[in-house]
Amino acid sequence: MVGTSRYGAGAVVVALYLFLLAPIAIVLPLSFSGDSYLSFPPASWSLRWYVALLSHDGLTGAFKVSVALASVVTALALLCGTTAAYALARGTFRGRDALLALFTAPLLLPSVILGLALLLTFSSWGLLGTYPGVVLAHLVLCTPYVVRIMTTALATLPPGVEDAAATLGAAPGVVFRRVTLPLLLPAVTASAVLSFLISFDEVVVSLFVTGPRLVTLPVEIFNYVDTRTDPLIAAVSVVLVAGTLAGVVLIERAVGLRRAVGG
Amino acid sequence: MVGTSRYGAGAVVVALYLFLLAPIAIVLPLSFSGDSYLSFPPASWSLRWYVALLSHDGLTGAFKVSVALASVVTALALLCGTTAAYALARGTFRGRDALLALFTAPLLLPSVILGLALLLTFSSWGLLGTYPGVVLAHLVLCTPYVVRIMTTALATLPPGVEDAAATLGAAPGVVFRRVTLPLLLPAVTASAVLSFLISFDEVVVSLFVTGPRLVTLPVEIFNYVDTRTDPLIAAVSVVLVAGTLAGVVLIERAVGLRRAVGG
Amino acid sequence: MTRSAALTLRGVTKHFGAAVAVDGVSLDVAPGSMLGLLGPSGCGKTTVLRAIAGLVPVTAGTITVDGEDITARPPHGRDIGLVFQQYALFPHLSVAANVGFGLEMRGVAAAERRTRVAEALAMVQLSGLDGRRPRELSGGQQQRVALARALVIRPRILLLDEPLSNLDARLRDELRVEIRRIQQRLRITTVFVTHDQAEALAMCDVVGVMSQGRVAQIGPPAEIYERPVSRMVAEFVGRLNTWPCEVVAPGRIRLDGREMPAATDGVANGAALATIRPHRLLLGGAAPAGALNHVTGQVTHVAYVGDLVQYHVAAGALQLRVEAHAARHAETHRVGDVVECRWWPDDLRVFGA
Amino acid sequence: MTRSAALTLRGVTKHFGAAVAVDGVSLDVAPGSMLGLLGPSGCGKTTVLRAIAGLVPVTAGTITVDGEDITARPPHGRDIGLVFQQYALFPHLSVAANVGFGLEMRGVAAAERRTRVAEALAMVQLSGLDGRRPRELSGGQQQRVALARALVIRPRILLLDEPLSNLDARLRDELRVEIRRIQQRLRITTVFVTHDQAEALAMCDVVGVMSQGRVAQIGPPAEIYERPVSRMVAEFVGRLNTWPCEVVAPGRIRLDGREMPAATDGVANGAALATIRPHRLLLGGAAPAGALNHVTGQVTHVAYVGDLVQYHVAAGALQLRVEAHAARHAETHRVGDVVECRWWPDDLRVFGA
Repeated sequence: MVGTSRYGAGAVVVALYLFLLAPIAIVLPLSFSGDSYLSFPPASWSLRWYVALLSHDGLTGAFKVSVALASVVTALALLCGTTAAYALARGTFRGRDALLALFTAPLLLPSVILGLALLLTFSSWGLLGTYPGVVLAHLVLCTPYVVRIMTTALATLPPGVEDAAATLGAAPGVVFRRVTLPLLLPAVTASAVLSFLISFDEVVVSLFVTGPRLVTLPVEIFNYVDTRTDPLIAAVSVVLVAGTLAGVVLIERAVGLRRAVGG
Repeated sequence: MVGTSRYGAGAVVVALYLFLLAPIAIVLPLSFSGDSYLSFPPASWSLRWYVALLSHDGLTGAFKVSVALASVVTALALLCGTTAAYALARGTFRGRDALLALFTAPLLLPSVILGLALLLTFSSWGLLGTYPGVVLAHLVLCTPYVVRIMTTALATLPPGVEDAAATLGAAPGVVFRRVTLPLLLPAVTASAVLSFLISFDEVVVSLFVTGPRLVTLPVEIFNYVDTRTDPLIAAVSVVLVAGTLAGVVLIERAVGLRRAVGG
Repeated sequence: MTRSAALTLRGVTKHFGAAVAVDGVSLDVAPGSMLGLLGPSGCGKTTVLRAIAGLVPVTAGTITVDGEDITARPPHGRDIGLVFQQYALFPHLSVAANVGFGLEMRGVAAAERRTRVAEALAMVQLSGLDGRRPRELSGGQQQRVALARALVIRPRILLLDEPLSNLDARLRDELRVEIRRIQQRLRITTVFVTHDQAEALAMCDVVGVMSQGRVAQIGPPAEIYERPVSRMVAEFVGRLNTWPCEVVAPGRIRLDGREMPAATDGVANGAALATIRPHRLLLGGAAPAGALNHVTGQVTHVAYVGDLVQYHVAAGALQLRVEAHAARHAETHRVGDVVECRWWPDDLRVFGA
Repeated sequence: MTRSAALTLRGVTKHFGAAVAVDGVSLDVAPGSMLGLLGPSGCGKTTVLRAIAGLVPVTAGTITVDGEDITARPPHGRDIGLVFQQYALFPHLSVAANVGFGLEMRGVAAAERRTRVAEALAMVQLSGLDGRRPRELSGGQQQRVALARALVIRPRILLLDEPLSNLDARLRDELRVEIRRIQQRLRITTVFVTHDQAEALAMCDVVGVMSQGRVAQIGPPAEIYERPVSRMVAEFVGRLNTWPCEVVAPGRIRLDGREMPAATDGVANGAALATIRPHRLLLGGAAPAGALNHVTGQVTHVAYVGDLVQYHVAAGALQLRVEAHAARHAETHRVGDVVECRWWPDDLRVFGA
């Protein structure tokens, strides 16, 4: 209520968060270390670990695997998720609300449970350890986000614009192409970025479904860290953080961060 | 636009989602299997795998470790997150919006990055492989959710009620205790449940920070699955899903699922 | 510029599940005239409008324009202009592209399109704003663009769905006059939906008052206001005193123990409700001499509203709400004054209780 | 029941960062009277109210109640009742607990609390609803509870922050009268903030019109309406015709080429604006004979609004908006009629351009 207590609380918050977020700030200097081992602050500075990263076949190969997987998953998630969201937003069929709840359910299911469930199912379907199996597993993780963002976007379309286009002589297909789709574009972008990031980062479910056979970037990083800890890892972190930030900025531009993350 | 195409889209959605969510539905019958190995549908039915689960020392021990960890983390996350949210919602200090963005940032950071960053930092702070280190790592994951839910709850308090209480003669402390807190209670419940679930389910960051030394339930499940796959795993899944569902129902009752997950 | 078309609805009915939104509405709108559909929210007026536009498929009934049955046509084949309460402009298109959208759909060549868009924008006094985005315009300007967009296609029928209710009072007054002028100049058959009785009475040639999915009364504004067929209509179109009374004979009632003449129009003998508008009650010197009903009472509340003074008068068991024009030399009364209140017998309209 | 206190503001100023929300407002509210603060949104009226309640610390100036300086007191030590636009009831408490909250804070014993809560609820005609939750009540009922909650503590000052603007027209009319009755019965010093000029004029003893953080004019309703000090005040409190004119001598102007008398009150010779309210323009037979100004023009637009007929009349270069009371036997004019329009010279008020 009173100004001073507010500033007090503000200070507490700043301190608290500097502490919690310090790890990320420490990674950047570490990645430019010229040392052969981890030490903070580094004794010398260089770009050697970035160079080492580029020439590390395991990591660059795993990076390509992850990008390919995330791209396929994102394309499929957009297709399924947007169709579903459109049907949910425009439909008036029975059980619409139940379906929407079902759609958002995987968002709350712990990934260990999803992993277990998929492991058990896929073992009977013969999908275990296959590429389609991994794609399907990632799809279960990513599609709910697409559905959620697109449902929100459809619900917050300016009221009446589609009806207005229809009364002005636009057939349903034309309405979708000329009015609905352009207005949904930011949400489509946000969905795609988020979907890509989630798939790219996924570890737990992948491990359940394929074991360590499909070496995605997170798995390879795991393997690397398991054997040694050097500034190369800091360089990997910085590259990933930069990529993620670029994605976040894209989402922010497209729909606003808070709407995408929720809240 | 036309009724029939709506129903068509609806059917597509139902089919699509039955397919995506089928895994979870398959786990339940599997867990009541009487067989010694995974087969669907099971040849016979029994509760033997639930009995086996209860007498499996590794899993029950890991369960206790996870519950203890999640409880500590939840208590601390509530404390930090609520304080921060209150300061953010009521404060008018500079950099308020930047801080809020900072708070929600970990929500979007891939867990591999967080894991790496924490690994690097903790190694210089000597927190690597320690219990406080794991707690701190989980705190970084859980607190943003608490901040988000509480910030939203504070922002959506009925307008004027706190002012009304003040004009009626309530001092600031009394206003908080008699008006603000009771109205925030649902959000506090939701934050606690969500925080608990996230900590309970966390694998990646824990593995980075402690390696497999701290055997939480997900780690133990991992180890189990690595050696064999039998209906015991289905029983574990059902127990976890039931627990999660109970939590979700609590959140739903408290603040509504959609607000908690976002969207 | 536009052809004046006749719009006819016959038994139009719309069910949403078990709920009946519109229940057998029949209407005729003469070519070039403006019909106001007036009613409280939920009365079905907007559903009727959307049914005419083809945005809501009807459960039963027919809609014809110039004798042609359009009931089964999709909205994009109806040639009907619709202006929405929330403007519904395309936010990703410029003002010119918004207005030109309907022409583009009709395959009008770019050059002619430009001319006609410019004409339409001139008509709504927005020349020069072609390149703006809708979000750069004020609410009033956005609604003008929406009007231009609906009119530029020279629709057979113009539908207005509470087009003024998102605007502030001053702008509403202004746009009200402007819409009516444009409508009269183009002689375009128009249906105007509103919940604001002043708007409907002021703008429309014919007003239909709707209630619970049905048309309660339809007629010229003065008829609706002066000779409402029910207490609901009377209350909805203006302020009203309502007192219990007893009809003792056709044209005679007993009110607060006294017999007096009143307009009973077919109400059977027995308990009934007598109603009169506050401004038809004349206080003291303001009342002309003559064979008027009258009561004597005491002023209990006075409110000065600029061009109007509102009194509450207690006369026996009756509570009277009286409104007097705050004319320049009118005497004003104060709380506690004893006043005589008169009225013309046929201003006292009686409805069945 | 309540003690009537005097409220005084002296040079109250509030800055939000660089923005000046309230700029040196001085006011006196006599014990037991009701002051209306009227103004467009953003004029600072709500900030003044919140400053009086202590919810907004002032940048400069003093606020005194009965001579006692309360400027530095926190809101819970001011003994001032506040009723909010959005009701602001405690959703987790029953109606009785809401109303009793202030008494509880004052340590009133449970038994007395019960009696006083029951009294307060009876006063706002909500007896019997004690056990309900706020969400189970209608908007009007919620606002009555809020009023009871503010009054039950017998505050020295009652503040009302647009208490009626979330209610529909009918309810607003009703509650307006009721609030005024209660205020007069309790003789409680009251400040009523509103953007609705009819509300302020009808309810308050004194009206202050605010603009851009300052009080533009303060006085009894009739004075504000009949003798506004500026065009802004004149336009804000009612409809207005505004024409450019030239002041040729004190009390004489040239309007559309003709010289005529007008109320120029100190406006210097030269270009100015002549204003007159639409209902002070008298058409044809409605105008009494006498030394009136007059112009002859043609009716261009007629709108019937039930108890009122609005005309637009074009007379030379002048556009006249005329409002005539739709009296029972008044003649009505049609578009195209040539009419004579008269007015009393001192109804034509002139402001500097």
